[in-house]
Amino acid sequence: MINDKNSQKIADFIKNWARKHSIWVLAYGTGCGAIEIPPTMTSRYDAERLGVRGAATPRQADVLLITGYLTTKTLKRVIRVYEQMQDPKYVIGFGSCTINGGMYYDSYNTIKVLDKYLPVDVYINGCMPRPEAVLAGFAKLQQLIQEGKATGAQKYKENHEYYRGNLRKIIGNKYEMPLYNW
Amino acid sequence: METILTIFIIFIAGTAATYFLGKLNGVLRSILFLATLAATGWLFFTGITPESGIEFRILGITMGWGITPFSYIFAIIVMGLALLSGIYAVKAMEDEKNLNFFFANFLLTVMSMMGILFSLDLISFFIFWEIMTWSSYFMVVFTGKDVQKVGIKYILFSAIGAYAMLMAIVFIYSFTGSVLIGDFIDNFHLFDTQMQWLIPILLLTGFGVKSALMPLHVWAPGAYSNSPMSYTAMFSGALSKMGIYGMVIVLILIVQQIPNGYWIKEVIAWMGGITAAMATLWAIKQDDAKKMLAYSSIGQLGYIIVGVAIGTPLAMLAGLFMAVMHGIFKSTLFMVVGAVERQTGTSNFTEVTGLIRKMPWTFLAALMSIIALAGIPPLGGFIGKWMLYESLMGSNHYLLIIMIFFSSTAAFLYCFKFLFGFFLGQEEKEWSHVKEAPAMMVIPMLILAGFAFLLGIFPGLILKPINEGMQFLGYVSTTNRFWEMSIIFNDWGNAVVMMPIFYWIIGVFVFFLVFLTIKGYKTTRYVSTKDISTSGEIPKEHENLTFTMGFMQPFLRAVAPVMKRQIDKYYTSIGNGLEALFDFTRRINTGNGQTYALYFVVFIIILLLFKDSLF
Amino acid sequence: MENIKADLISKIKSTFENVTEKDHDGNRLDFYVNKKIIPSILTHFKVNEGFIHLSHISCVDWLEEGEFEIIYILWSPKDKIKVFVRTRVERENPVMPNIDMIWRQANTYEREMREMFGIEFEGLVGEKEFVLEDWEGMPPMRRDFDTEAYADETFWHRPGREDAMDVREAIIERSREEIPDFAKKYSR
Amino acid sequence: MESVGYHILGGIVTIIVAFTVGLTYMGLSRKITARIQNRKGPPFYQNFIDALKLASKESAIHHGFMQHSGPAFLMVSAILSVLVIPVLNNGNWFPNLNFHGDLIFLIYIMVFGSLGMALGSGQTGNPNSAIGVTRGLSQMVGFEIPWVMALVAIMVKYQTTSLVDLLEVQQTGGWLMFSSPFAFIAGVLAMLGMFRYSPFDIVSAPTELASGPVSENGGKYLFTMMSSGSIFAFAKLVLYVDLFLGGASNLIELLAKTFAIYMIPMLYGVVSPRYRTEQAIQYFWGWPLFFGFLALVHALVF
Repeated sequence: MINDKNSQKIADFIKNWARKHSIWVLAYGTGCGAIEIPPTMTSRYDAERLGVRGAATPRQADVLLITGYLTTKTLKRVIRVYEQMQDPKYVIGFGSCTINGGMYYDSYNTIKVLDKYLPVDVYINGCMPRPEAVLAGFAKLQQLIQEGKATGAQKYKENHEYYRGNLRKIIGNKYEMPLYNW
Repeated sequence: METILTIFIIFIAGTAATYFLGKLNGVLRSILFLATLAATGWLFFTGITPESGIEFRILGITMGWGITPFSYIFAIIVMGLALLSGIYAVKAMEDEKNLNFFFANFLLTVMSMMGILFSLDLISFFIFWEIMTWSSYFMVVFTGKDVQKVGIKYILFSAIGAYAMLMAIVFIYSFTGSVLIGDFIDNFHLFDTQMQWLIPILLLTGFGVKSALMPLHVWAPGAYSNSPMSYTAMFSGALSKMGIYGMVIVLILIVQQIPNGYWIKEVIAWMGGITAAMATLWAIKQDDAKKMLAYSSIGQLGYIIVGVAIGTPLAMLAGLFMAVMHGIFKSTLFMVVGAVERQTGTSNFTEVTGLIRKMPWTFLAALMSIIALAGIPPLGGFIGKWMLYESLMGSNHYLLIIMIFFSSTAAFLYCFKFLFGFFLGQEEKEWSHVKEAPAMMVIPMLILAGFAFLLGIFPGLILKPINEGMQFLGYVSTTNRFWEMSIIFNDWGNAVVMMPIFYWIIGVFVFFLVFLTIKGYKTTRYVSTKDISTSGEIPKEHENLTFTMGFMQPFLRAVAPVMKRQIDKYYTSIGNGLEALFDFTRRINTGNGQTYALYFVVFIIILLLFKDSLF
Repeated sequence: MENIKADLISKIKSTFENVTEKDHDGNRLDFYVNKKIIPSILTHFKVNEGFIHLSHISCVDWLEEGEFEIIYILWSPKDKIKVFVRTRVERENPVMPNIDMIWRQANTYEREMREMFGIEFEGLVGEKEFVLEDWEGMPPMRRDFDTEAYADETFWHRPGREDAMDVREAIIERSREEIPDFAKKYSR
Repeated sequence: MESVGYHILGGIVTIIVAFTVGLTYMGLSRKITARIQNRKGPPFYQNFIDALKLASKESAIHHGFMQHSGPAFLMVSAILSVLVIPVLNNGNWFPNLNFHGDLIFLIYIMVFGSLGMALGSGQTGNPNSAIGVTRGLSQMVGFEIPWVMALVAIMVKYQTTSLVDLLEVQQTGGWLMFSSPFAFIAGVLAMLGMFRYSPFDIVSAPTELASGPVSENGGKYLFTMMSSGSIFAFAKLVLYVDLFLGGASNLIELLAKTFAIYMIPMLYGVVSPRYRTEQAIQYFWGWPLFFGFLALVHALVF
């Protein structure tokens, strides 16, 4: 009965429904997009009505928002933070800097393509995306979660070597990342 | 009744043998030491009933030794703690020098405490009291640190107490012609009023010094923290109870007889309350575990003094129960500090962190005794606190209860500091070599912690002898009125039943522990304390992130106004004043013959002037 | 204001040799000095002339002239005058006197310049790393450092960015509107 | 045997009710906060979704046994206190432990959880956790004093320490809120600190301390903590209702009264900025202490 496919399906549906309606966002502001989060959260756009709410530490958070350009220095911390988050976890790339470097396309210390280093579930484009776009991004993420397609963490786990190798290519072996112990 | 003599003979022989034969061989010394304790302990627990006693005459003075149901309670504490801390001491002191002196002194202290409890006359009481004081003084200065500061403070205050007591004894003997305590109590109502007030105050001064009552407590923090921890376990657990023992006798049997003697009790109770509150605040401030526990001991003794000074049946039960509990958990905590210090080499919270995974059994003992100290159910500390509050409410001491409550709530702060400082926090590489303390040290701690647990569920086990002792002091039996085996009642008939609480606590705890463990068992993993969410920063090996400096700073800022003045300062200014006075008197002796001649002339003139009124 | 400026210029010129000045509108005054007298002239400004505040130390890379220009910006709260003390140092192995004993905050600026331009300051105390982490090779703010090439070599680029270059024309096609002339030169 | 089973069953029902009501109240408080800030706010059942999500988190980490068992300590404290407090006036529905709510015992069992929590978060090694714990304990010393004064005033006035006896007193003599008003005021002011809403939320200030003691807990640990928090909140509300508002004879009345009490710290918190620890302590040792003294005097004189 418990291992029955239908009951598994129902359980998955309920779990996904809960995850979809309770998105705790890690307050880790990188780049200039962090300034778009307060209007999204406060009275005017009120993301809390969708169940989106801030979480103070990675242990409690579900979603990591990369709000803009990532310097190589920050990238190490972001990856560390991502690895400290508990499954299931999602990443939202925010603004054109995370997609293709944006206006920092020729900068010597920002990465251009976020999904080489982190499994991005949803990109929100714009420079910067307005709160409406952010809400649309959250809605898209909710849709993916409900459909069971937001499997970034799974991807990261499976291709851990690939992602870590990409990181190594930038930072070299100078910076010691603790081995991620799954 | 021969048993009492046998015990003392074994003690004296054991002390001598440990001292002299102990110089030869360490193993022999330990065996002699433990054998003495074991033999006396065995004799005590099997051969002595609370009615046995002997009388004898020396130099025409009748003296007596014997044990009363009341002193039996304290004898249990002393003997039990001596046995356990003795076992602990053998291992803990392994690498020290001059050990035959230490162990002989240890035995001497135990003997003198038993002697105090066995004495039925004031002379032997005083002699044993002095032996206790001196043997503990040698222990305070045993480590050789701060002898000037700590040892002199201790011996000075002990001397003040002893002289006060001696004075009282001389008065008593000159009035009654007998030194038997029973005669003194029976004849006390015949004394004149001045003596009726003076003698109890003198005696209370003597006992107050040992039980670290507020203005007389100055010696305690230094002395407790300076002696070896295996001895402090007994020093704080048992030796300080001698003061309580004497205090109870004075307050209940003697002060009762004074008209308006009620006021002495009130003042002592308030002094106990202030002691508890202030000592707790100072304990929060300490960074050294020994100092903190020393202040904490002073505070806990404050509670006990409040209980025995109020003196209603429930308060007396509470006070004596807390005395037993304090003996148990405070000895455990001092042993824990000793174990930590032996394994790491320091007892400072700011240095040691994260020992929980290295010393799990020590942590368990510490946790249990801290829960008992904080008075959290279901451990024994709660019973004592509960009875104390109820008795204070029943006897209309409303402000005192607030004061006691304040100090026992503030005690959580240092309780947490103790556990956090040693055992929790970041696990540092510096302490990765630390291992669990040897079994001979851990087992006594765990046994004591187990007693703290047992007495929480079955307080009747120890309330029964306490009840008998109180009946000896003239109380009506409190069985089934204030306590049953695992139920305690207050003055108004409300009760707390410990058994179902215990079941629920264990049941709920185990249920949720199992829930937390089996839910997602495979995906739950252990991570090191370096893997914490520090905004993605990775702490380096040498980076110590533990929060230990200025630990309770916000609280201390809030209570700063009351902590500005230290009693030490007042004593220092008294000392300075006396010095100035002596300095002035020194100037009289100028060394000049002419001046002396002048003095003589002045003296003669004064004599001539006043000769009529003088002669 | 002008009187104060003229007074200051005459005082400085009489005290130090080889100082040229340039007067700007408003409250700004530039001095061009040799790098050797930098500590003494800055001390003089601070102690004798009331320029007690160091606003900033700036650096300009004159690649064509083979020199760095270091600019100390001082502010006198009393006279409400900004003074720019400008000096030049050769690009090869640039070494400057350290002034963080005059103003402590200079330490931060000097560390930044050391990292971003590779200018050494004599006896400068402080971590070698300032903002960058594990940076090796040419200091990135030098003008001969080709940041685009570096980025191309180090980072991935998402394909398709080249196509987006003519985004203006795509927009024109869609909206049928003329690009204003001034906008054309910004369009790539 | 039958009575034991009955007790356990009643206890479990009480716990479930407490959990549901507590979570609903927290959800409602989020909704009301949102409305006050002119937002739409999450649905009132949002906290259930959050709890479900936390429970369905797939992985969890711990730093050792104390952190692992810390939430269990919290649960013990919450459940024991909700079992000791008589939920309804006639003990038929929700039988509780057999000695009927001794107040001193309640005070101490409420602390039990804090200590377990403190140890659990201490073992994480996160400095924020330890800072949060010390602040929480310091603040506790602050609000316990007026709270105990209020309790002592009541207990002394009616010569009982049992909540059940106090409920009986209120059945005949009217609510304690009116017969000992100063104790009520002192108690309510102390309650502001007990609920740890702002201005007394420095313990778990998210932006300042990274949510303080719970900063290393996620998934099932946070779920257990959240559940115990909701049960505990319910227990505290029922305690206040029993103490001052005459208890409740049925569920509807209980909900109405507890919600009314719950509004006090919540609405006070919505419009208040945050106090520092020593400011909070000084707050509690100001007017609340004064009212506590008045309550004692009132209890002695009248």
